[in-house]
Amino acid sequence: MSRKRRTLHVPEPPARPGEQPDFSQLKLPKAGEALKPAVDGDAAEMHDLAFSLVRVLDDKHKAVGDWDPKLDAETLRTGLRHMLLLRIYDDRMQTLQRTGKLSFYMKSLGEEAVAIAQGMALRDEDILFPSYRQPGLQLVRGRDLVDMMCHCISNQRDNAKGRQMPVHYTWREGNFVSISSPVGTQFPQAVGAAMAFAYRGEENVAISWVGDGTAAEGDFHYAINFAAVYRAPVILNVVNNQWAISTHMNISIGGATFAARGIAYGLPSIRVDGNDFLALYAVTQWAAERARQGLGATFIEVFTYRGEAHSTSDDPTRYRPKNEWKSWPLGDPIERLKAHLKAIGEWDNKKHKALEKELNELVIKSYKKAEEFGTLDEGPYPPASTLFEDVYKNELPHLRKQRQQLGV
Amino acid sequence: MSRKRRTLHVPEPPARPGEQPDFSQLKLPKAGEALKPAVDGDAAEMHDLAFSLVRVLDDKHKAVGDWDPKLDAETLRTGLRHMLLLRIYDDRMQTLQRTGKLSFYMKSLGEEAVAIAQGMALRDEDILFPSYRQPGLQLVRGRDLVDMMCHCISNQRDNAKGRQMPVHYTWREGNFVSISSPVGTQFPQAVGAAMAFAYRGEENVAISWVGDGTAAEGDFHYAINFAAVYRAPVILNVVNNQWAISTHMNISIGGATFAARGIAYGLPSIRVDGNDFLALYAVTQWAAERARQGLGATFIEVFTYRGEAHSTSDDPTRYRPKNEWKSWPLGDPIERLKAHLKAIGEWDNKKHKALEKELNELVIKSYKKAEEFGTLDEGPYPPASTLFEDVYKNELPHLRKQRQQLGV
Amino acid sequence: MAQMNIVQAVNSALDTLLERDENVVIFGEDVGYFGGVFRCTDGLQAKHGLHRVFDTPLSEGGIASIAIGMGINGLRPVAEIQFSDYIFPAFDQITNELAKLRYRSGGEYWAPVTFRTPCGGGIRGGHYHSQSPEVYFTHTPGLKVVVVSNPYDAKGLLTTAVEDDDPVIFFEPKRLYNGPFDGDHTAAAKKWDTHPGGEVPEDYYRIPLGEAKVVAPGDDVTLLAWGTMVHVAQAAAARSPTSCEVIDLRSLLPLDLEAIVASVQKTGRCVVVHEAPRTSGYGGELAAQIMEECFWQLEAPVERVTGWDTPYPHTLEWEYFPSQERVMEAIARTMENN
Amino acid sequence: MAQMNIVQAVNSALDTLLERDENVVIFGEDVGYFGGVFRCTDGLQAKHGLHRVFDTPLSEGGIASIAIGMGINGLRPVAEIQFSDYIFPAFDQITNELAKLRYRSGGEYWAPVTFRTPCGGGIRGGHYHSQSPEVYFTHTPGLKVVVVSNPYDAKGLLTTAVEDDDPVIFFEPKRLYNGPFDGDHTAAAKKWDTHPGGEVPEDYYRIPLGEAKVVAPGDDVTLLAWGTMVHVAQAAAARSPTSCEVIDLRSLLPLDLEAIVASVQKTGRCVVVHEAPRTSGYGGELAAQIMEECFWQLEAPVERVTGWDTPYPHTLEWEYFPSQERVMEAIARTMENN
Ligand SMILES: Cc1ncc(C[n+]2csc(CCOP(=O)(O)OP(=O)(O)O)c2C)c(N)n1
Ligand SMILES: Cc1ncc(C[n+]2csc(CCOP(=O)(O)OP(=O)(O)O)c2C)c(N)n1
Ligand SMILES: [Mg+2]
Ligand SMILES: [Mg+2]
Repeated sequence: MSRKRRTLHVPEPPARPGEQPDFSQLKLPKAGEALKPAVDGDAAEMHDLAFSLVRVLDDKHKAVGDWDPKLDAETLRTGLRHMLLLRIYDDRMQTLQRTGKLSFYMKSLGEEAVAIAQGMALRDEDILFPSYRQPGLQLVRGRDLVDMMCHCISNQRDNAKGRQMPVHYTWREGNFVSISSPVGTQFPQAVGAAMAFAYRGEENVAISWVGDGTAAEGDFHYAINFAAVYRAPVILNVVNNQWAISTHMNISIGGATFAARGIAYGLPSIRVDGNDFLALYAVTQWAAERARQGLGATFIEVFTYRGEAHSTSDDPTRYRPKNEWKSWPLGDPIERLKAHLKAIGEWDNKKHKALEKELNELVIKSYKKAEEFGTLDEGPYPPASTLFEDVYKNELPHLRKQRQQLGV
Repeated sequence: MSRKRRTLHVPEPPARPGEQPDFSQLKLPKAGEALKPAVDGDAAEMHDLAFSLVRVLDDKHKAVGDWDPKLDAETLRTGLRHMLLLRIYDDRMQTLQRTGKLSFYMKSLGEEAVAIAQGMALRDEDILFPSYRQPGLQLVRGRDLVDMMCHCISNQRDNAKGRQMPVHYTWREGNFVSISSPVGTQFPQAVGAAMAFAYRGEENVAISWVGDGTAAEGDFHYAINFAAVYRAPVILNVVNNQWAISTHMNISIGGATFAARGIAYGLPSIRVDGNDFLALYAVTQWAAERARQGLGATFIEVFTYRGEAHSTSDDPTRYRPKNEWKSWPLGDPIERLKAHLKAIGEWDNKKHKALEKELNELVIKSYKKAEEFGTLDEGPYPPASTLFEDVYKNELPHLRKQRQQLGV
Repeated sequence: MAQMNIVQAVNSALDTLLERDENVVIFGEDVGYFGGVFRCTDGLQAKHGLHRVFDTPLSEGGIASIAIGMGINGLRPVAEIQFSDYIFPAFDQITNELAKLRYRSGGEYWAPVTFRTPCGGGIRGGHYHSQSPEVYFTHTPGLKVVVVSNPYDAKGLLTTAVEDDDPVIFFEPKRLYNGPFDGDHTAAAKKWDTHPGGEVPEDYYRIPLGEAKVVAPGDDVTLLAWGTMVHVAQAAAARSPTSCEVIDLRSLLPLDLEAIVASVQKTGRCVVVHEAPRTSGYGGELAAQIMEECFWQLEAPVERVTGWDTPYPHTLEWEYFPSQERVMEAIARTMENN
Repeated sequence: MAQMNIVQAVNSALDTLLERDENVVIFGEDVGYFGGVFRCTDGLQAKHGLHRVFDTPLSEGGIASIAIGMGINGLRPVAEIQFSDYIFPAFDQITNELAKLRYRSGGEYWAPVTFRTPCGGGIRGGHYHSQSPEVYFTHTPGLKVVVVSNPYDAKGLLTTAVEDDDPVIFFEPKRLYNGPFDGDHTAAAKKWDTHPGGEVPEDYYRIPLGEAKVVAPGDDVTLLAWGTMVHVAQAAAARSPTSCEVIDLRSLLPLDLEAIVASVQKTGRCVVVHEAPRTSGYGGELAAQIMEECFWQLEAPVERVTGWDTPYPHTLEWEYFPSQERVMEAIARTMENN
């Protein structure tokens, strides 16, 4: 391995446009292989979990191993429904963005299980600090699609009052904290929220997500360090979808795994197959239970692949092979859960088709309804006077003056 | 270990004023126990080194094990001399501070080996990004004490032109980069400097130090992450002296060791006895050699104890047991190296006394000389016009105007 | 009523707030067991418990972000930034997150966080223990900004700041902690017991944000100042042959524009004094607003006496620190235009 | 000469700099293989090599700090901050380190770093893709601050900025990348080929920092602007019945005070236009300096047309964005005082 250096080393991804996708370096443990420690196990004894990969669904679509959460079919079907709805919703919104109905959009394609499985493993009182890539949490908690759409098309019913770009949802009723664009800032905030639960002696947990790219921000370090020091009841997830816009994870990670970063702070640190609904559910449930018992934070690397462009502002064929997602060995979370449900005799193609149809109609109907409250181009928008609201709890004199200057 | 939480967990140190010092939780491996990997070894195979402790000097003051750097007696005596000089210099300056000759001072007591041994294991072309706790590096590289003192007493010959508080040395000739008070900022800067070496294909290394407290800053994370990604020829040290002003390391670290943080980024990560001159020298030499061979960064936790107050602004008896340092099992780096030199028949008490006397005189003589260039209270100071120099390379018009307004 | 210095007044405010509201939590570097490097939280951990007053890792960004998360989740955090020079690692969390949270969420979320932080120079702290970064925060919509100048105000304003549901950056000029300081560093140090602001009620009271205080009435020139500079301005006013009205702004945002305008319309002249560098300091904003509001009454341009546009020096501190003499010269200059 | 937009002009400047000086290195998020989210570094990695133009981890603080270290060790780094809204995680490294390095080391150390960063709104970017944080940096001694308004200036100023041994924060208004924009969002988008600034030499050239440019001569009111607002001001001036002199400041620090004073002494009236929030924006500083320098010539208070003191909205962007109409009203107001 010794070699004289000649100039700066800059890592590159395994393949670029025009080349064949290459996942040959990937080591994928078999489903069921990773051991499941007791919820109150000693973090120092679990290091393996940070270098392995928790998987429950095997090649034959069966649930295997200690991590199988043994969910009933109803729960699994609900998960499938949410994931499917998310995908259909995403497709529709992205299409609408292309026709100018939204100023911007971002999909969860290929990562639907993250928000859905993890969200389902939690309680409604648990507080969510998502990134822009987990809108699916709202579906789990039953948010009305019309409200989500009204935000995305920036009309007068946008509960964020038109202050942010689409997909920057906020939903207090659902304990879904306002998303902000600066990546990573929510991660240590979640730790603070968790500390507040602990302070009051409540059993709830806080949970947050950042991307593989975002793990390089200082906020990442603050979160994991403070979480460890105060044993905050928080679940900290790095969703490693291998890309940060055009930047491959090889530029984000010097070596080891993202999960290994949790070890460094003495946290239980688990690497999990992010396209395996059951594995994600199980790991999250384990972490939540640990937190509720007062045993502190868990760090999770969710290993997945970003199936779509970063956002509608971006063209991934400029920086990665076109068919990379198709070559991705961990597959499609929806297909995998569907196959599992079929394998256990709880689902079939006909039901699936019917569900797709139902959800498609729901999305279309919801969108029609949403447009009744206004559109991006035509309005009605929130009234201009709202521009000056919510800067402070009460309007300050200089803002009153400015509002009057605008004549509203 | 399961327990229902009642309120927020806040870690505490093992002992507070009025209590007995308590190091019973400390696990100290024996000298010679830690294995020494090949310089080009695989970082993933060295995780043990982050949880162990590299020690060379054993209880009988002999150098043992693979990490023994096998230094000749002359080098060891030079090390002893530098450490002793640093301590005498520190004592003198602190005393002078008490009499108002300096506005502020900070000692290295108990940590002298860090700057001296690590500094000696490097080459003069290697660039240093120290914290305020490694002034000893200047002694290794032969800086004139008078110059150091002129900075500390803020007179007209202060090469920093009176811009900073004492102990914020800068010394370009010695490749010693200007120290700044915001802690940790130098850590990732060192990585940038190392990248510049790599860029030009030079063999030099950059090295930086932060404290245990400082490891919580975002800069810490930037440094270690960028160092890993670009395989920068840098040595990143956390000097864990267990205290950050009044804050015990239990508040800084959630679990594991500081060294474990390097593992998380795929770096060779070594925990070393910071009061063992030989161990420190060996580990630094190993890391420097690795960097020179183009194999990238090494992360080192230097485990030691801050023997004195944080600075002259602080009274440690308010937050830790008075005799904690005396109970510290890894002892005093000067005593240990001295004992070793005696054990190998290269030193005796008479020589030591003589050396002490010589260095005392040197410090006193240097101080007299320094005062000739001015004192804190009486000046002469740098002329008032220097206030406006070095803000930019050339004076900008608005600064010219302000200078004229001051009439200088 | 008791005699207090600013350290004690801050401590008393925090003690009272901890008593009255169980959602108040206090944290920061060295604020717990030790009671803070300036001793402002001395004794509070012992009295109120480890979970209410605690030490944090050395990470201003971490401190700011957990404060926000706690604020979102129902607590009322009071975080200390050990020196205001060290607030910058938290700048993103403060300006992009804390300041904008209520707005961006359409009013759904907010975080009632107060940052206390010692600011300013005059203590031979050099480069990194002397800065006055207040103007950065006044340019960030969503934040309120307070700078105190005496113990009475410190307690009253801090109480209001903590109870405010908007985030407040609360500056405590460290040169004033133990006594008033009028810029004359050759004089013996004074204590607060010689100053009316040193009388502080032991009980709970509030001073509203956004109300400036006329600390010395006068007719010919208005002096605007905050923090340490209030004392420098007062001393300069006392020595000056001109009749000066000295106003302590106390809160920079919200700004008591009415009080300023009333005074300048009367005097027709104004000198703003601040320690921060001149360019884009808050003095520029005040000068602009005064011109806007009092253009026809102004007899001379608004003068600014400020720190120079250099980093804060150590040895030459008194050449940097805005002196009584410089204020007097500025007063005289405004009078020349007669 | 070639036709270029700002993206191409920036690219051309960087290309030329890479050719001429082997110490120039370029890095940032997505700037390497992909060529930047705004494509400003397109093709440069392929042409100059992986080690000279490269991607970084997503960490503005990391980017800033390695840039400083490289600068200390002999390189001339040009770092991109993907949006100026995201410069705040690097704020400490920029204000406490980069800006103060030369000063604190008595001139021994410095770091010739340039930060390029897209700023401003008008692209429906909402809260966090529209900010104009330039004033923060003008308040930080040790930094130079440039905001460009057209391709020709962009290349010439960027070249000078990178070759400058002082650190420069270089703002590129993203709304101008592909064409001039005068604030009328209902009009069809224009290209740079209709604008004289779209003519750009392919070779190396420099424009000195600190020289403002009169982009439209006039007699009765001086309009000061930078970045996108230069175009808004010009359009307003063209529509206004008043004869306006429009000045593009180009560099905010160093500031071309002479040019400003010369113009305002002539016109006696001034309107400053900027996109950033009003309070403590750079407009306040300019107003203060103009009052100081031109008090006796001013016929009306300096007017400020700015973004409101709120975060930058998404849906109501055009109610926020300083419009031609608001500029014209301000011009008219200054003329009322006659
Ligand atoms: C502080 C900050 N810097 C830069 C950006 C621009 N940006 C938005 S998303 C993104 C990439 C994020 O990648 P990752 O964290 O992997 O999340 P993913 O998009 O893959 O879910 C970047 C650079 C930002 N939003 N915030
Ligand atoms: C950014 C920043 N925050 C706070 C401080 C104040 N401060 C100076 S030293 C120190 C403690 C540092 O402790 P550690 O990192 O363990 O280093 P040690 O002093 O033990 O060598 C603190 C909090 C600072 N200088 N910079
Ligand atoms: Mg990603
Ligand atoms: Mg320490």
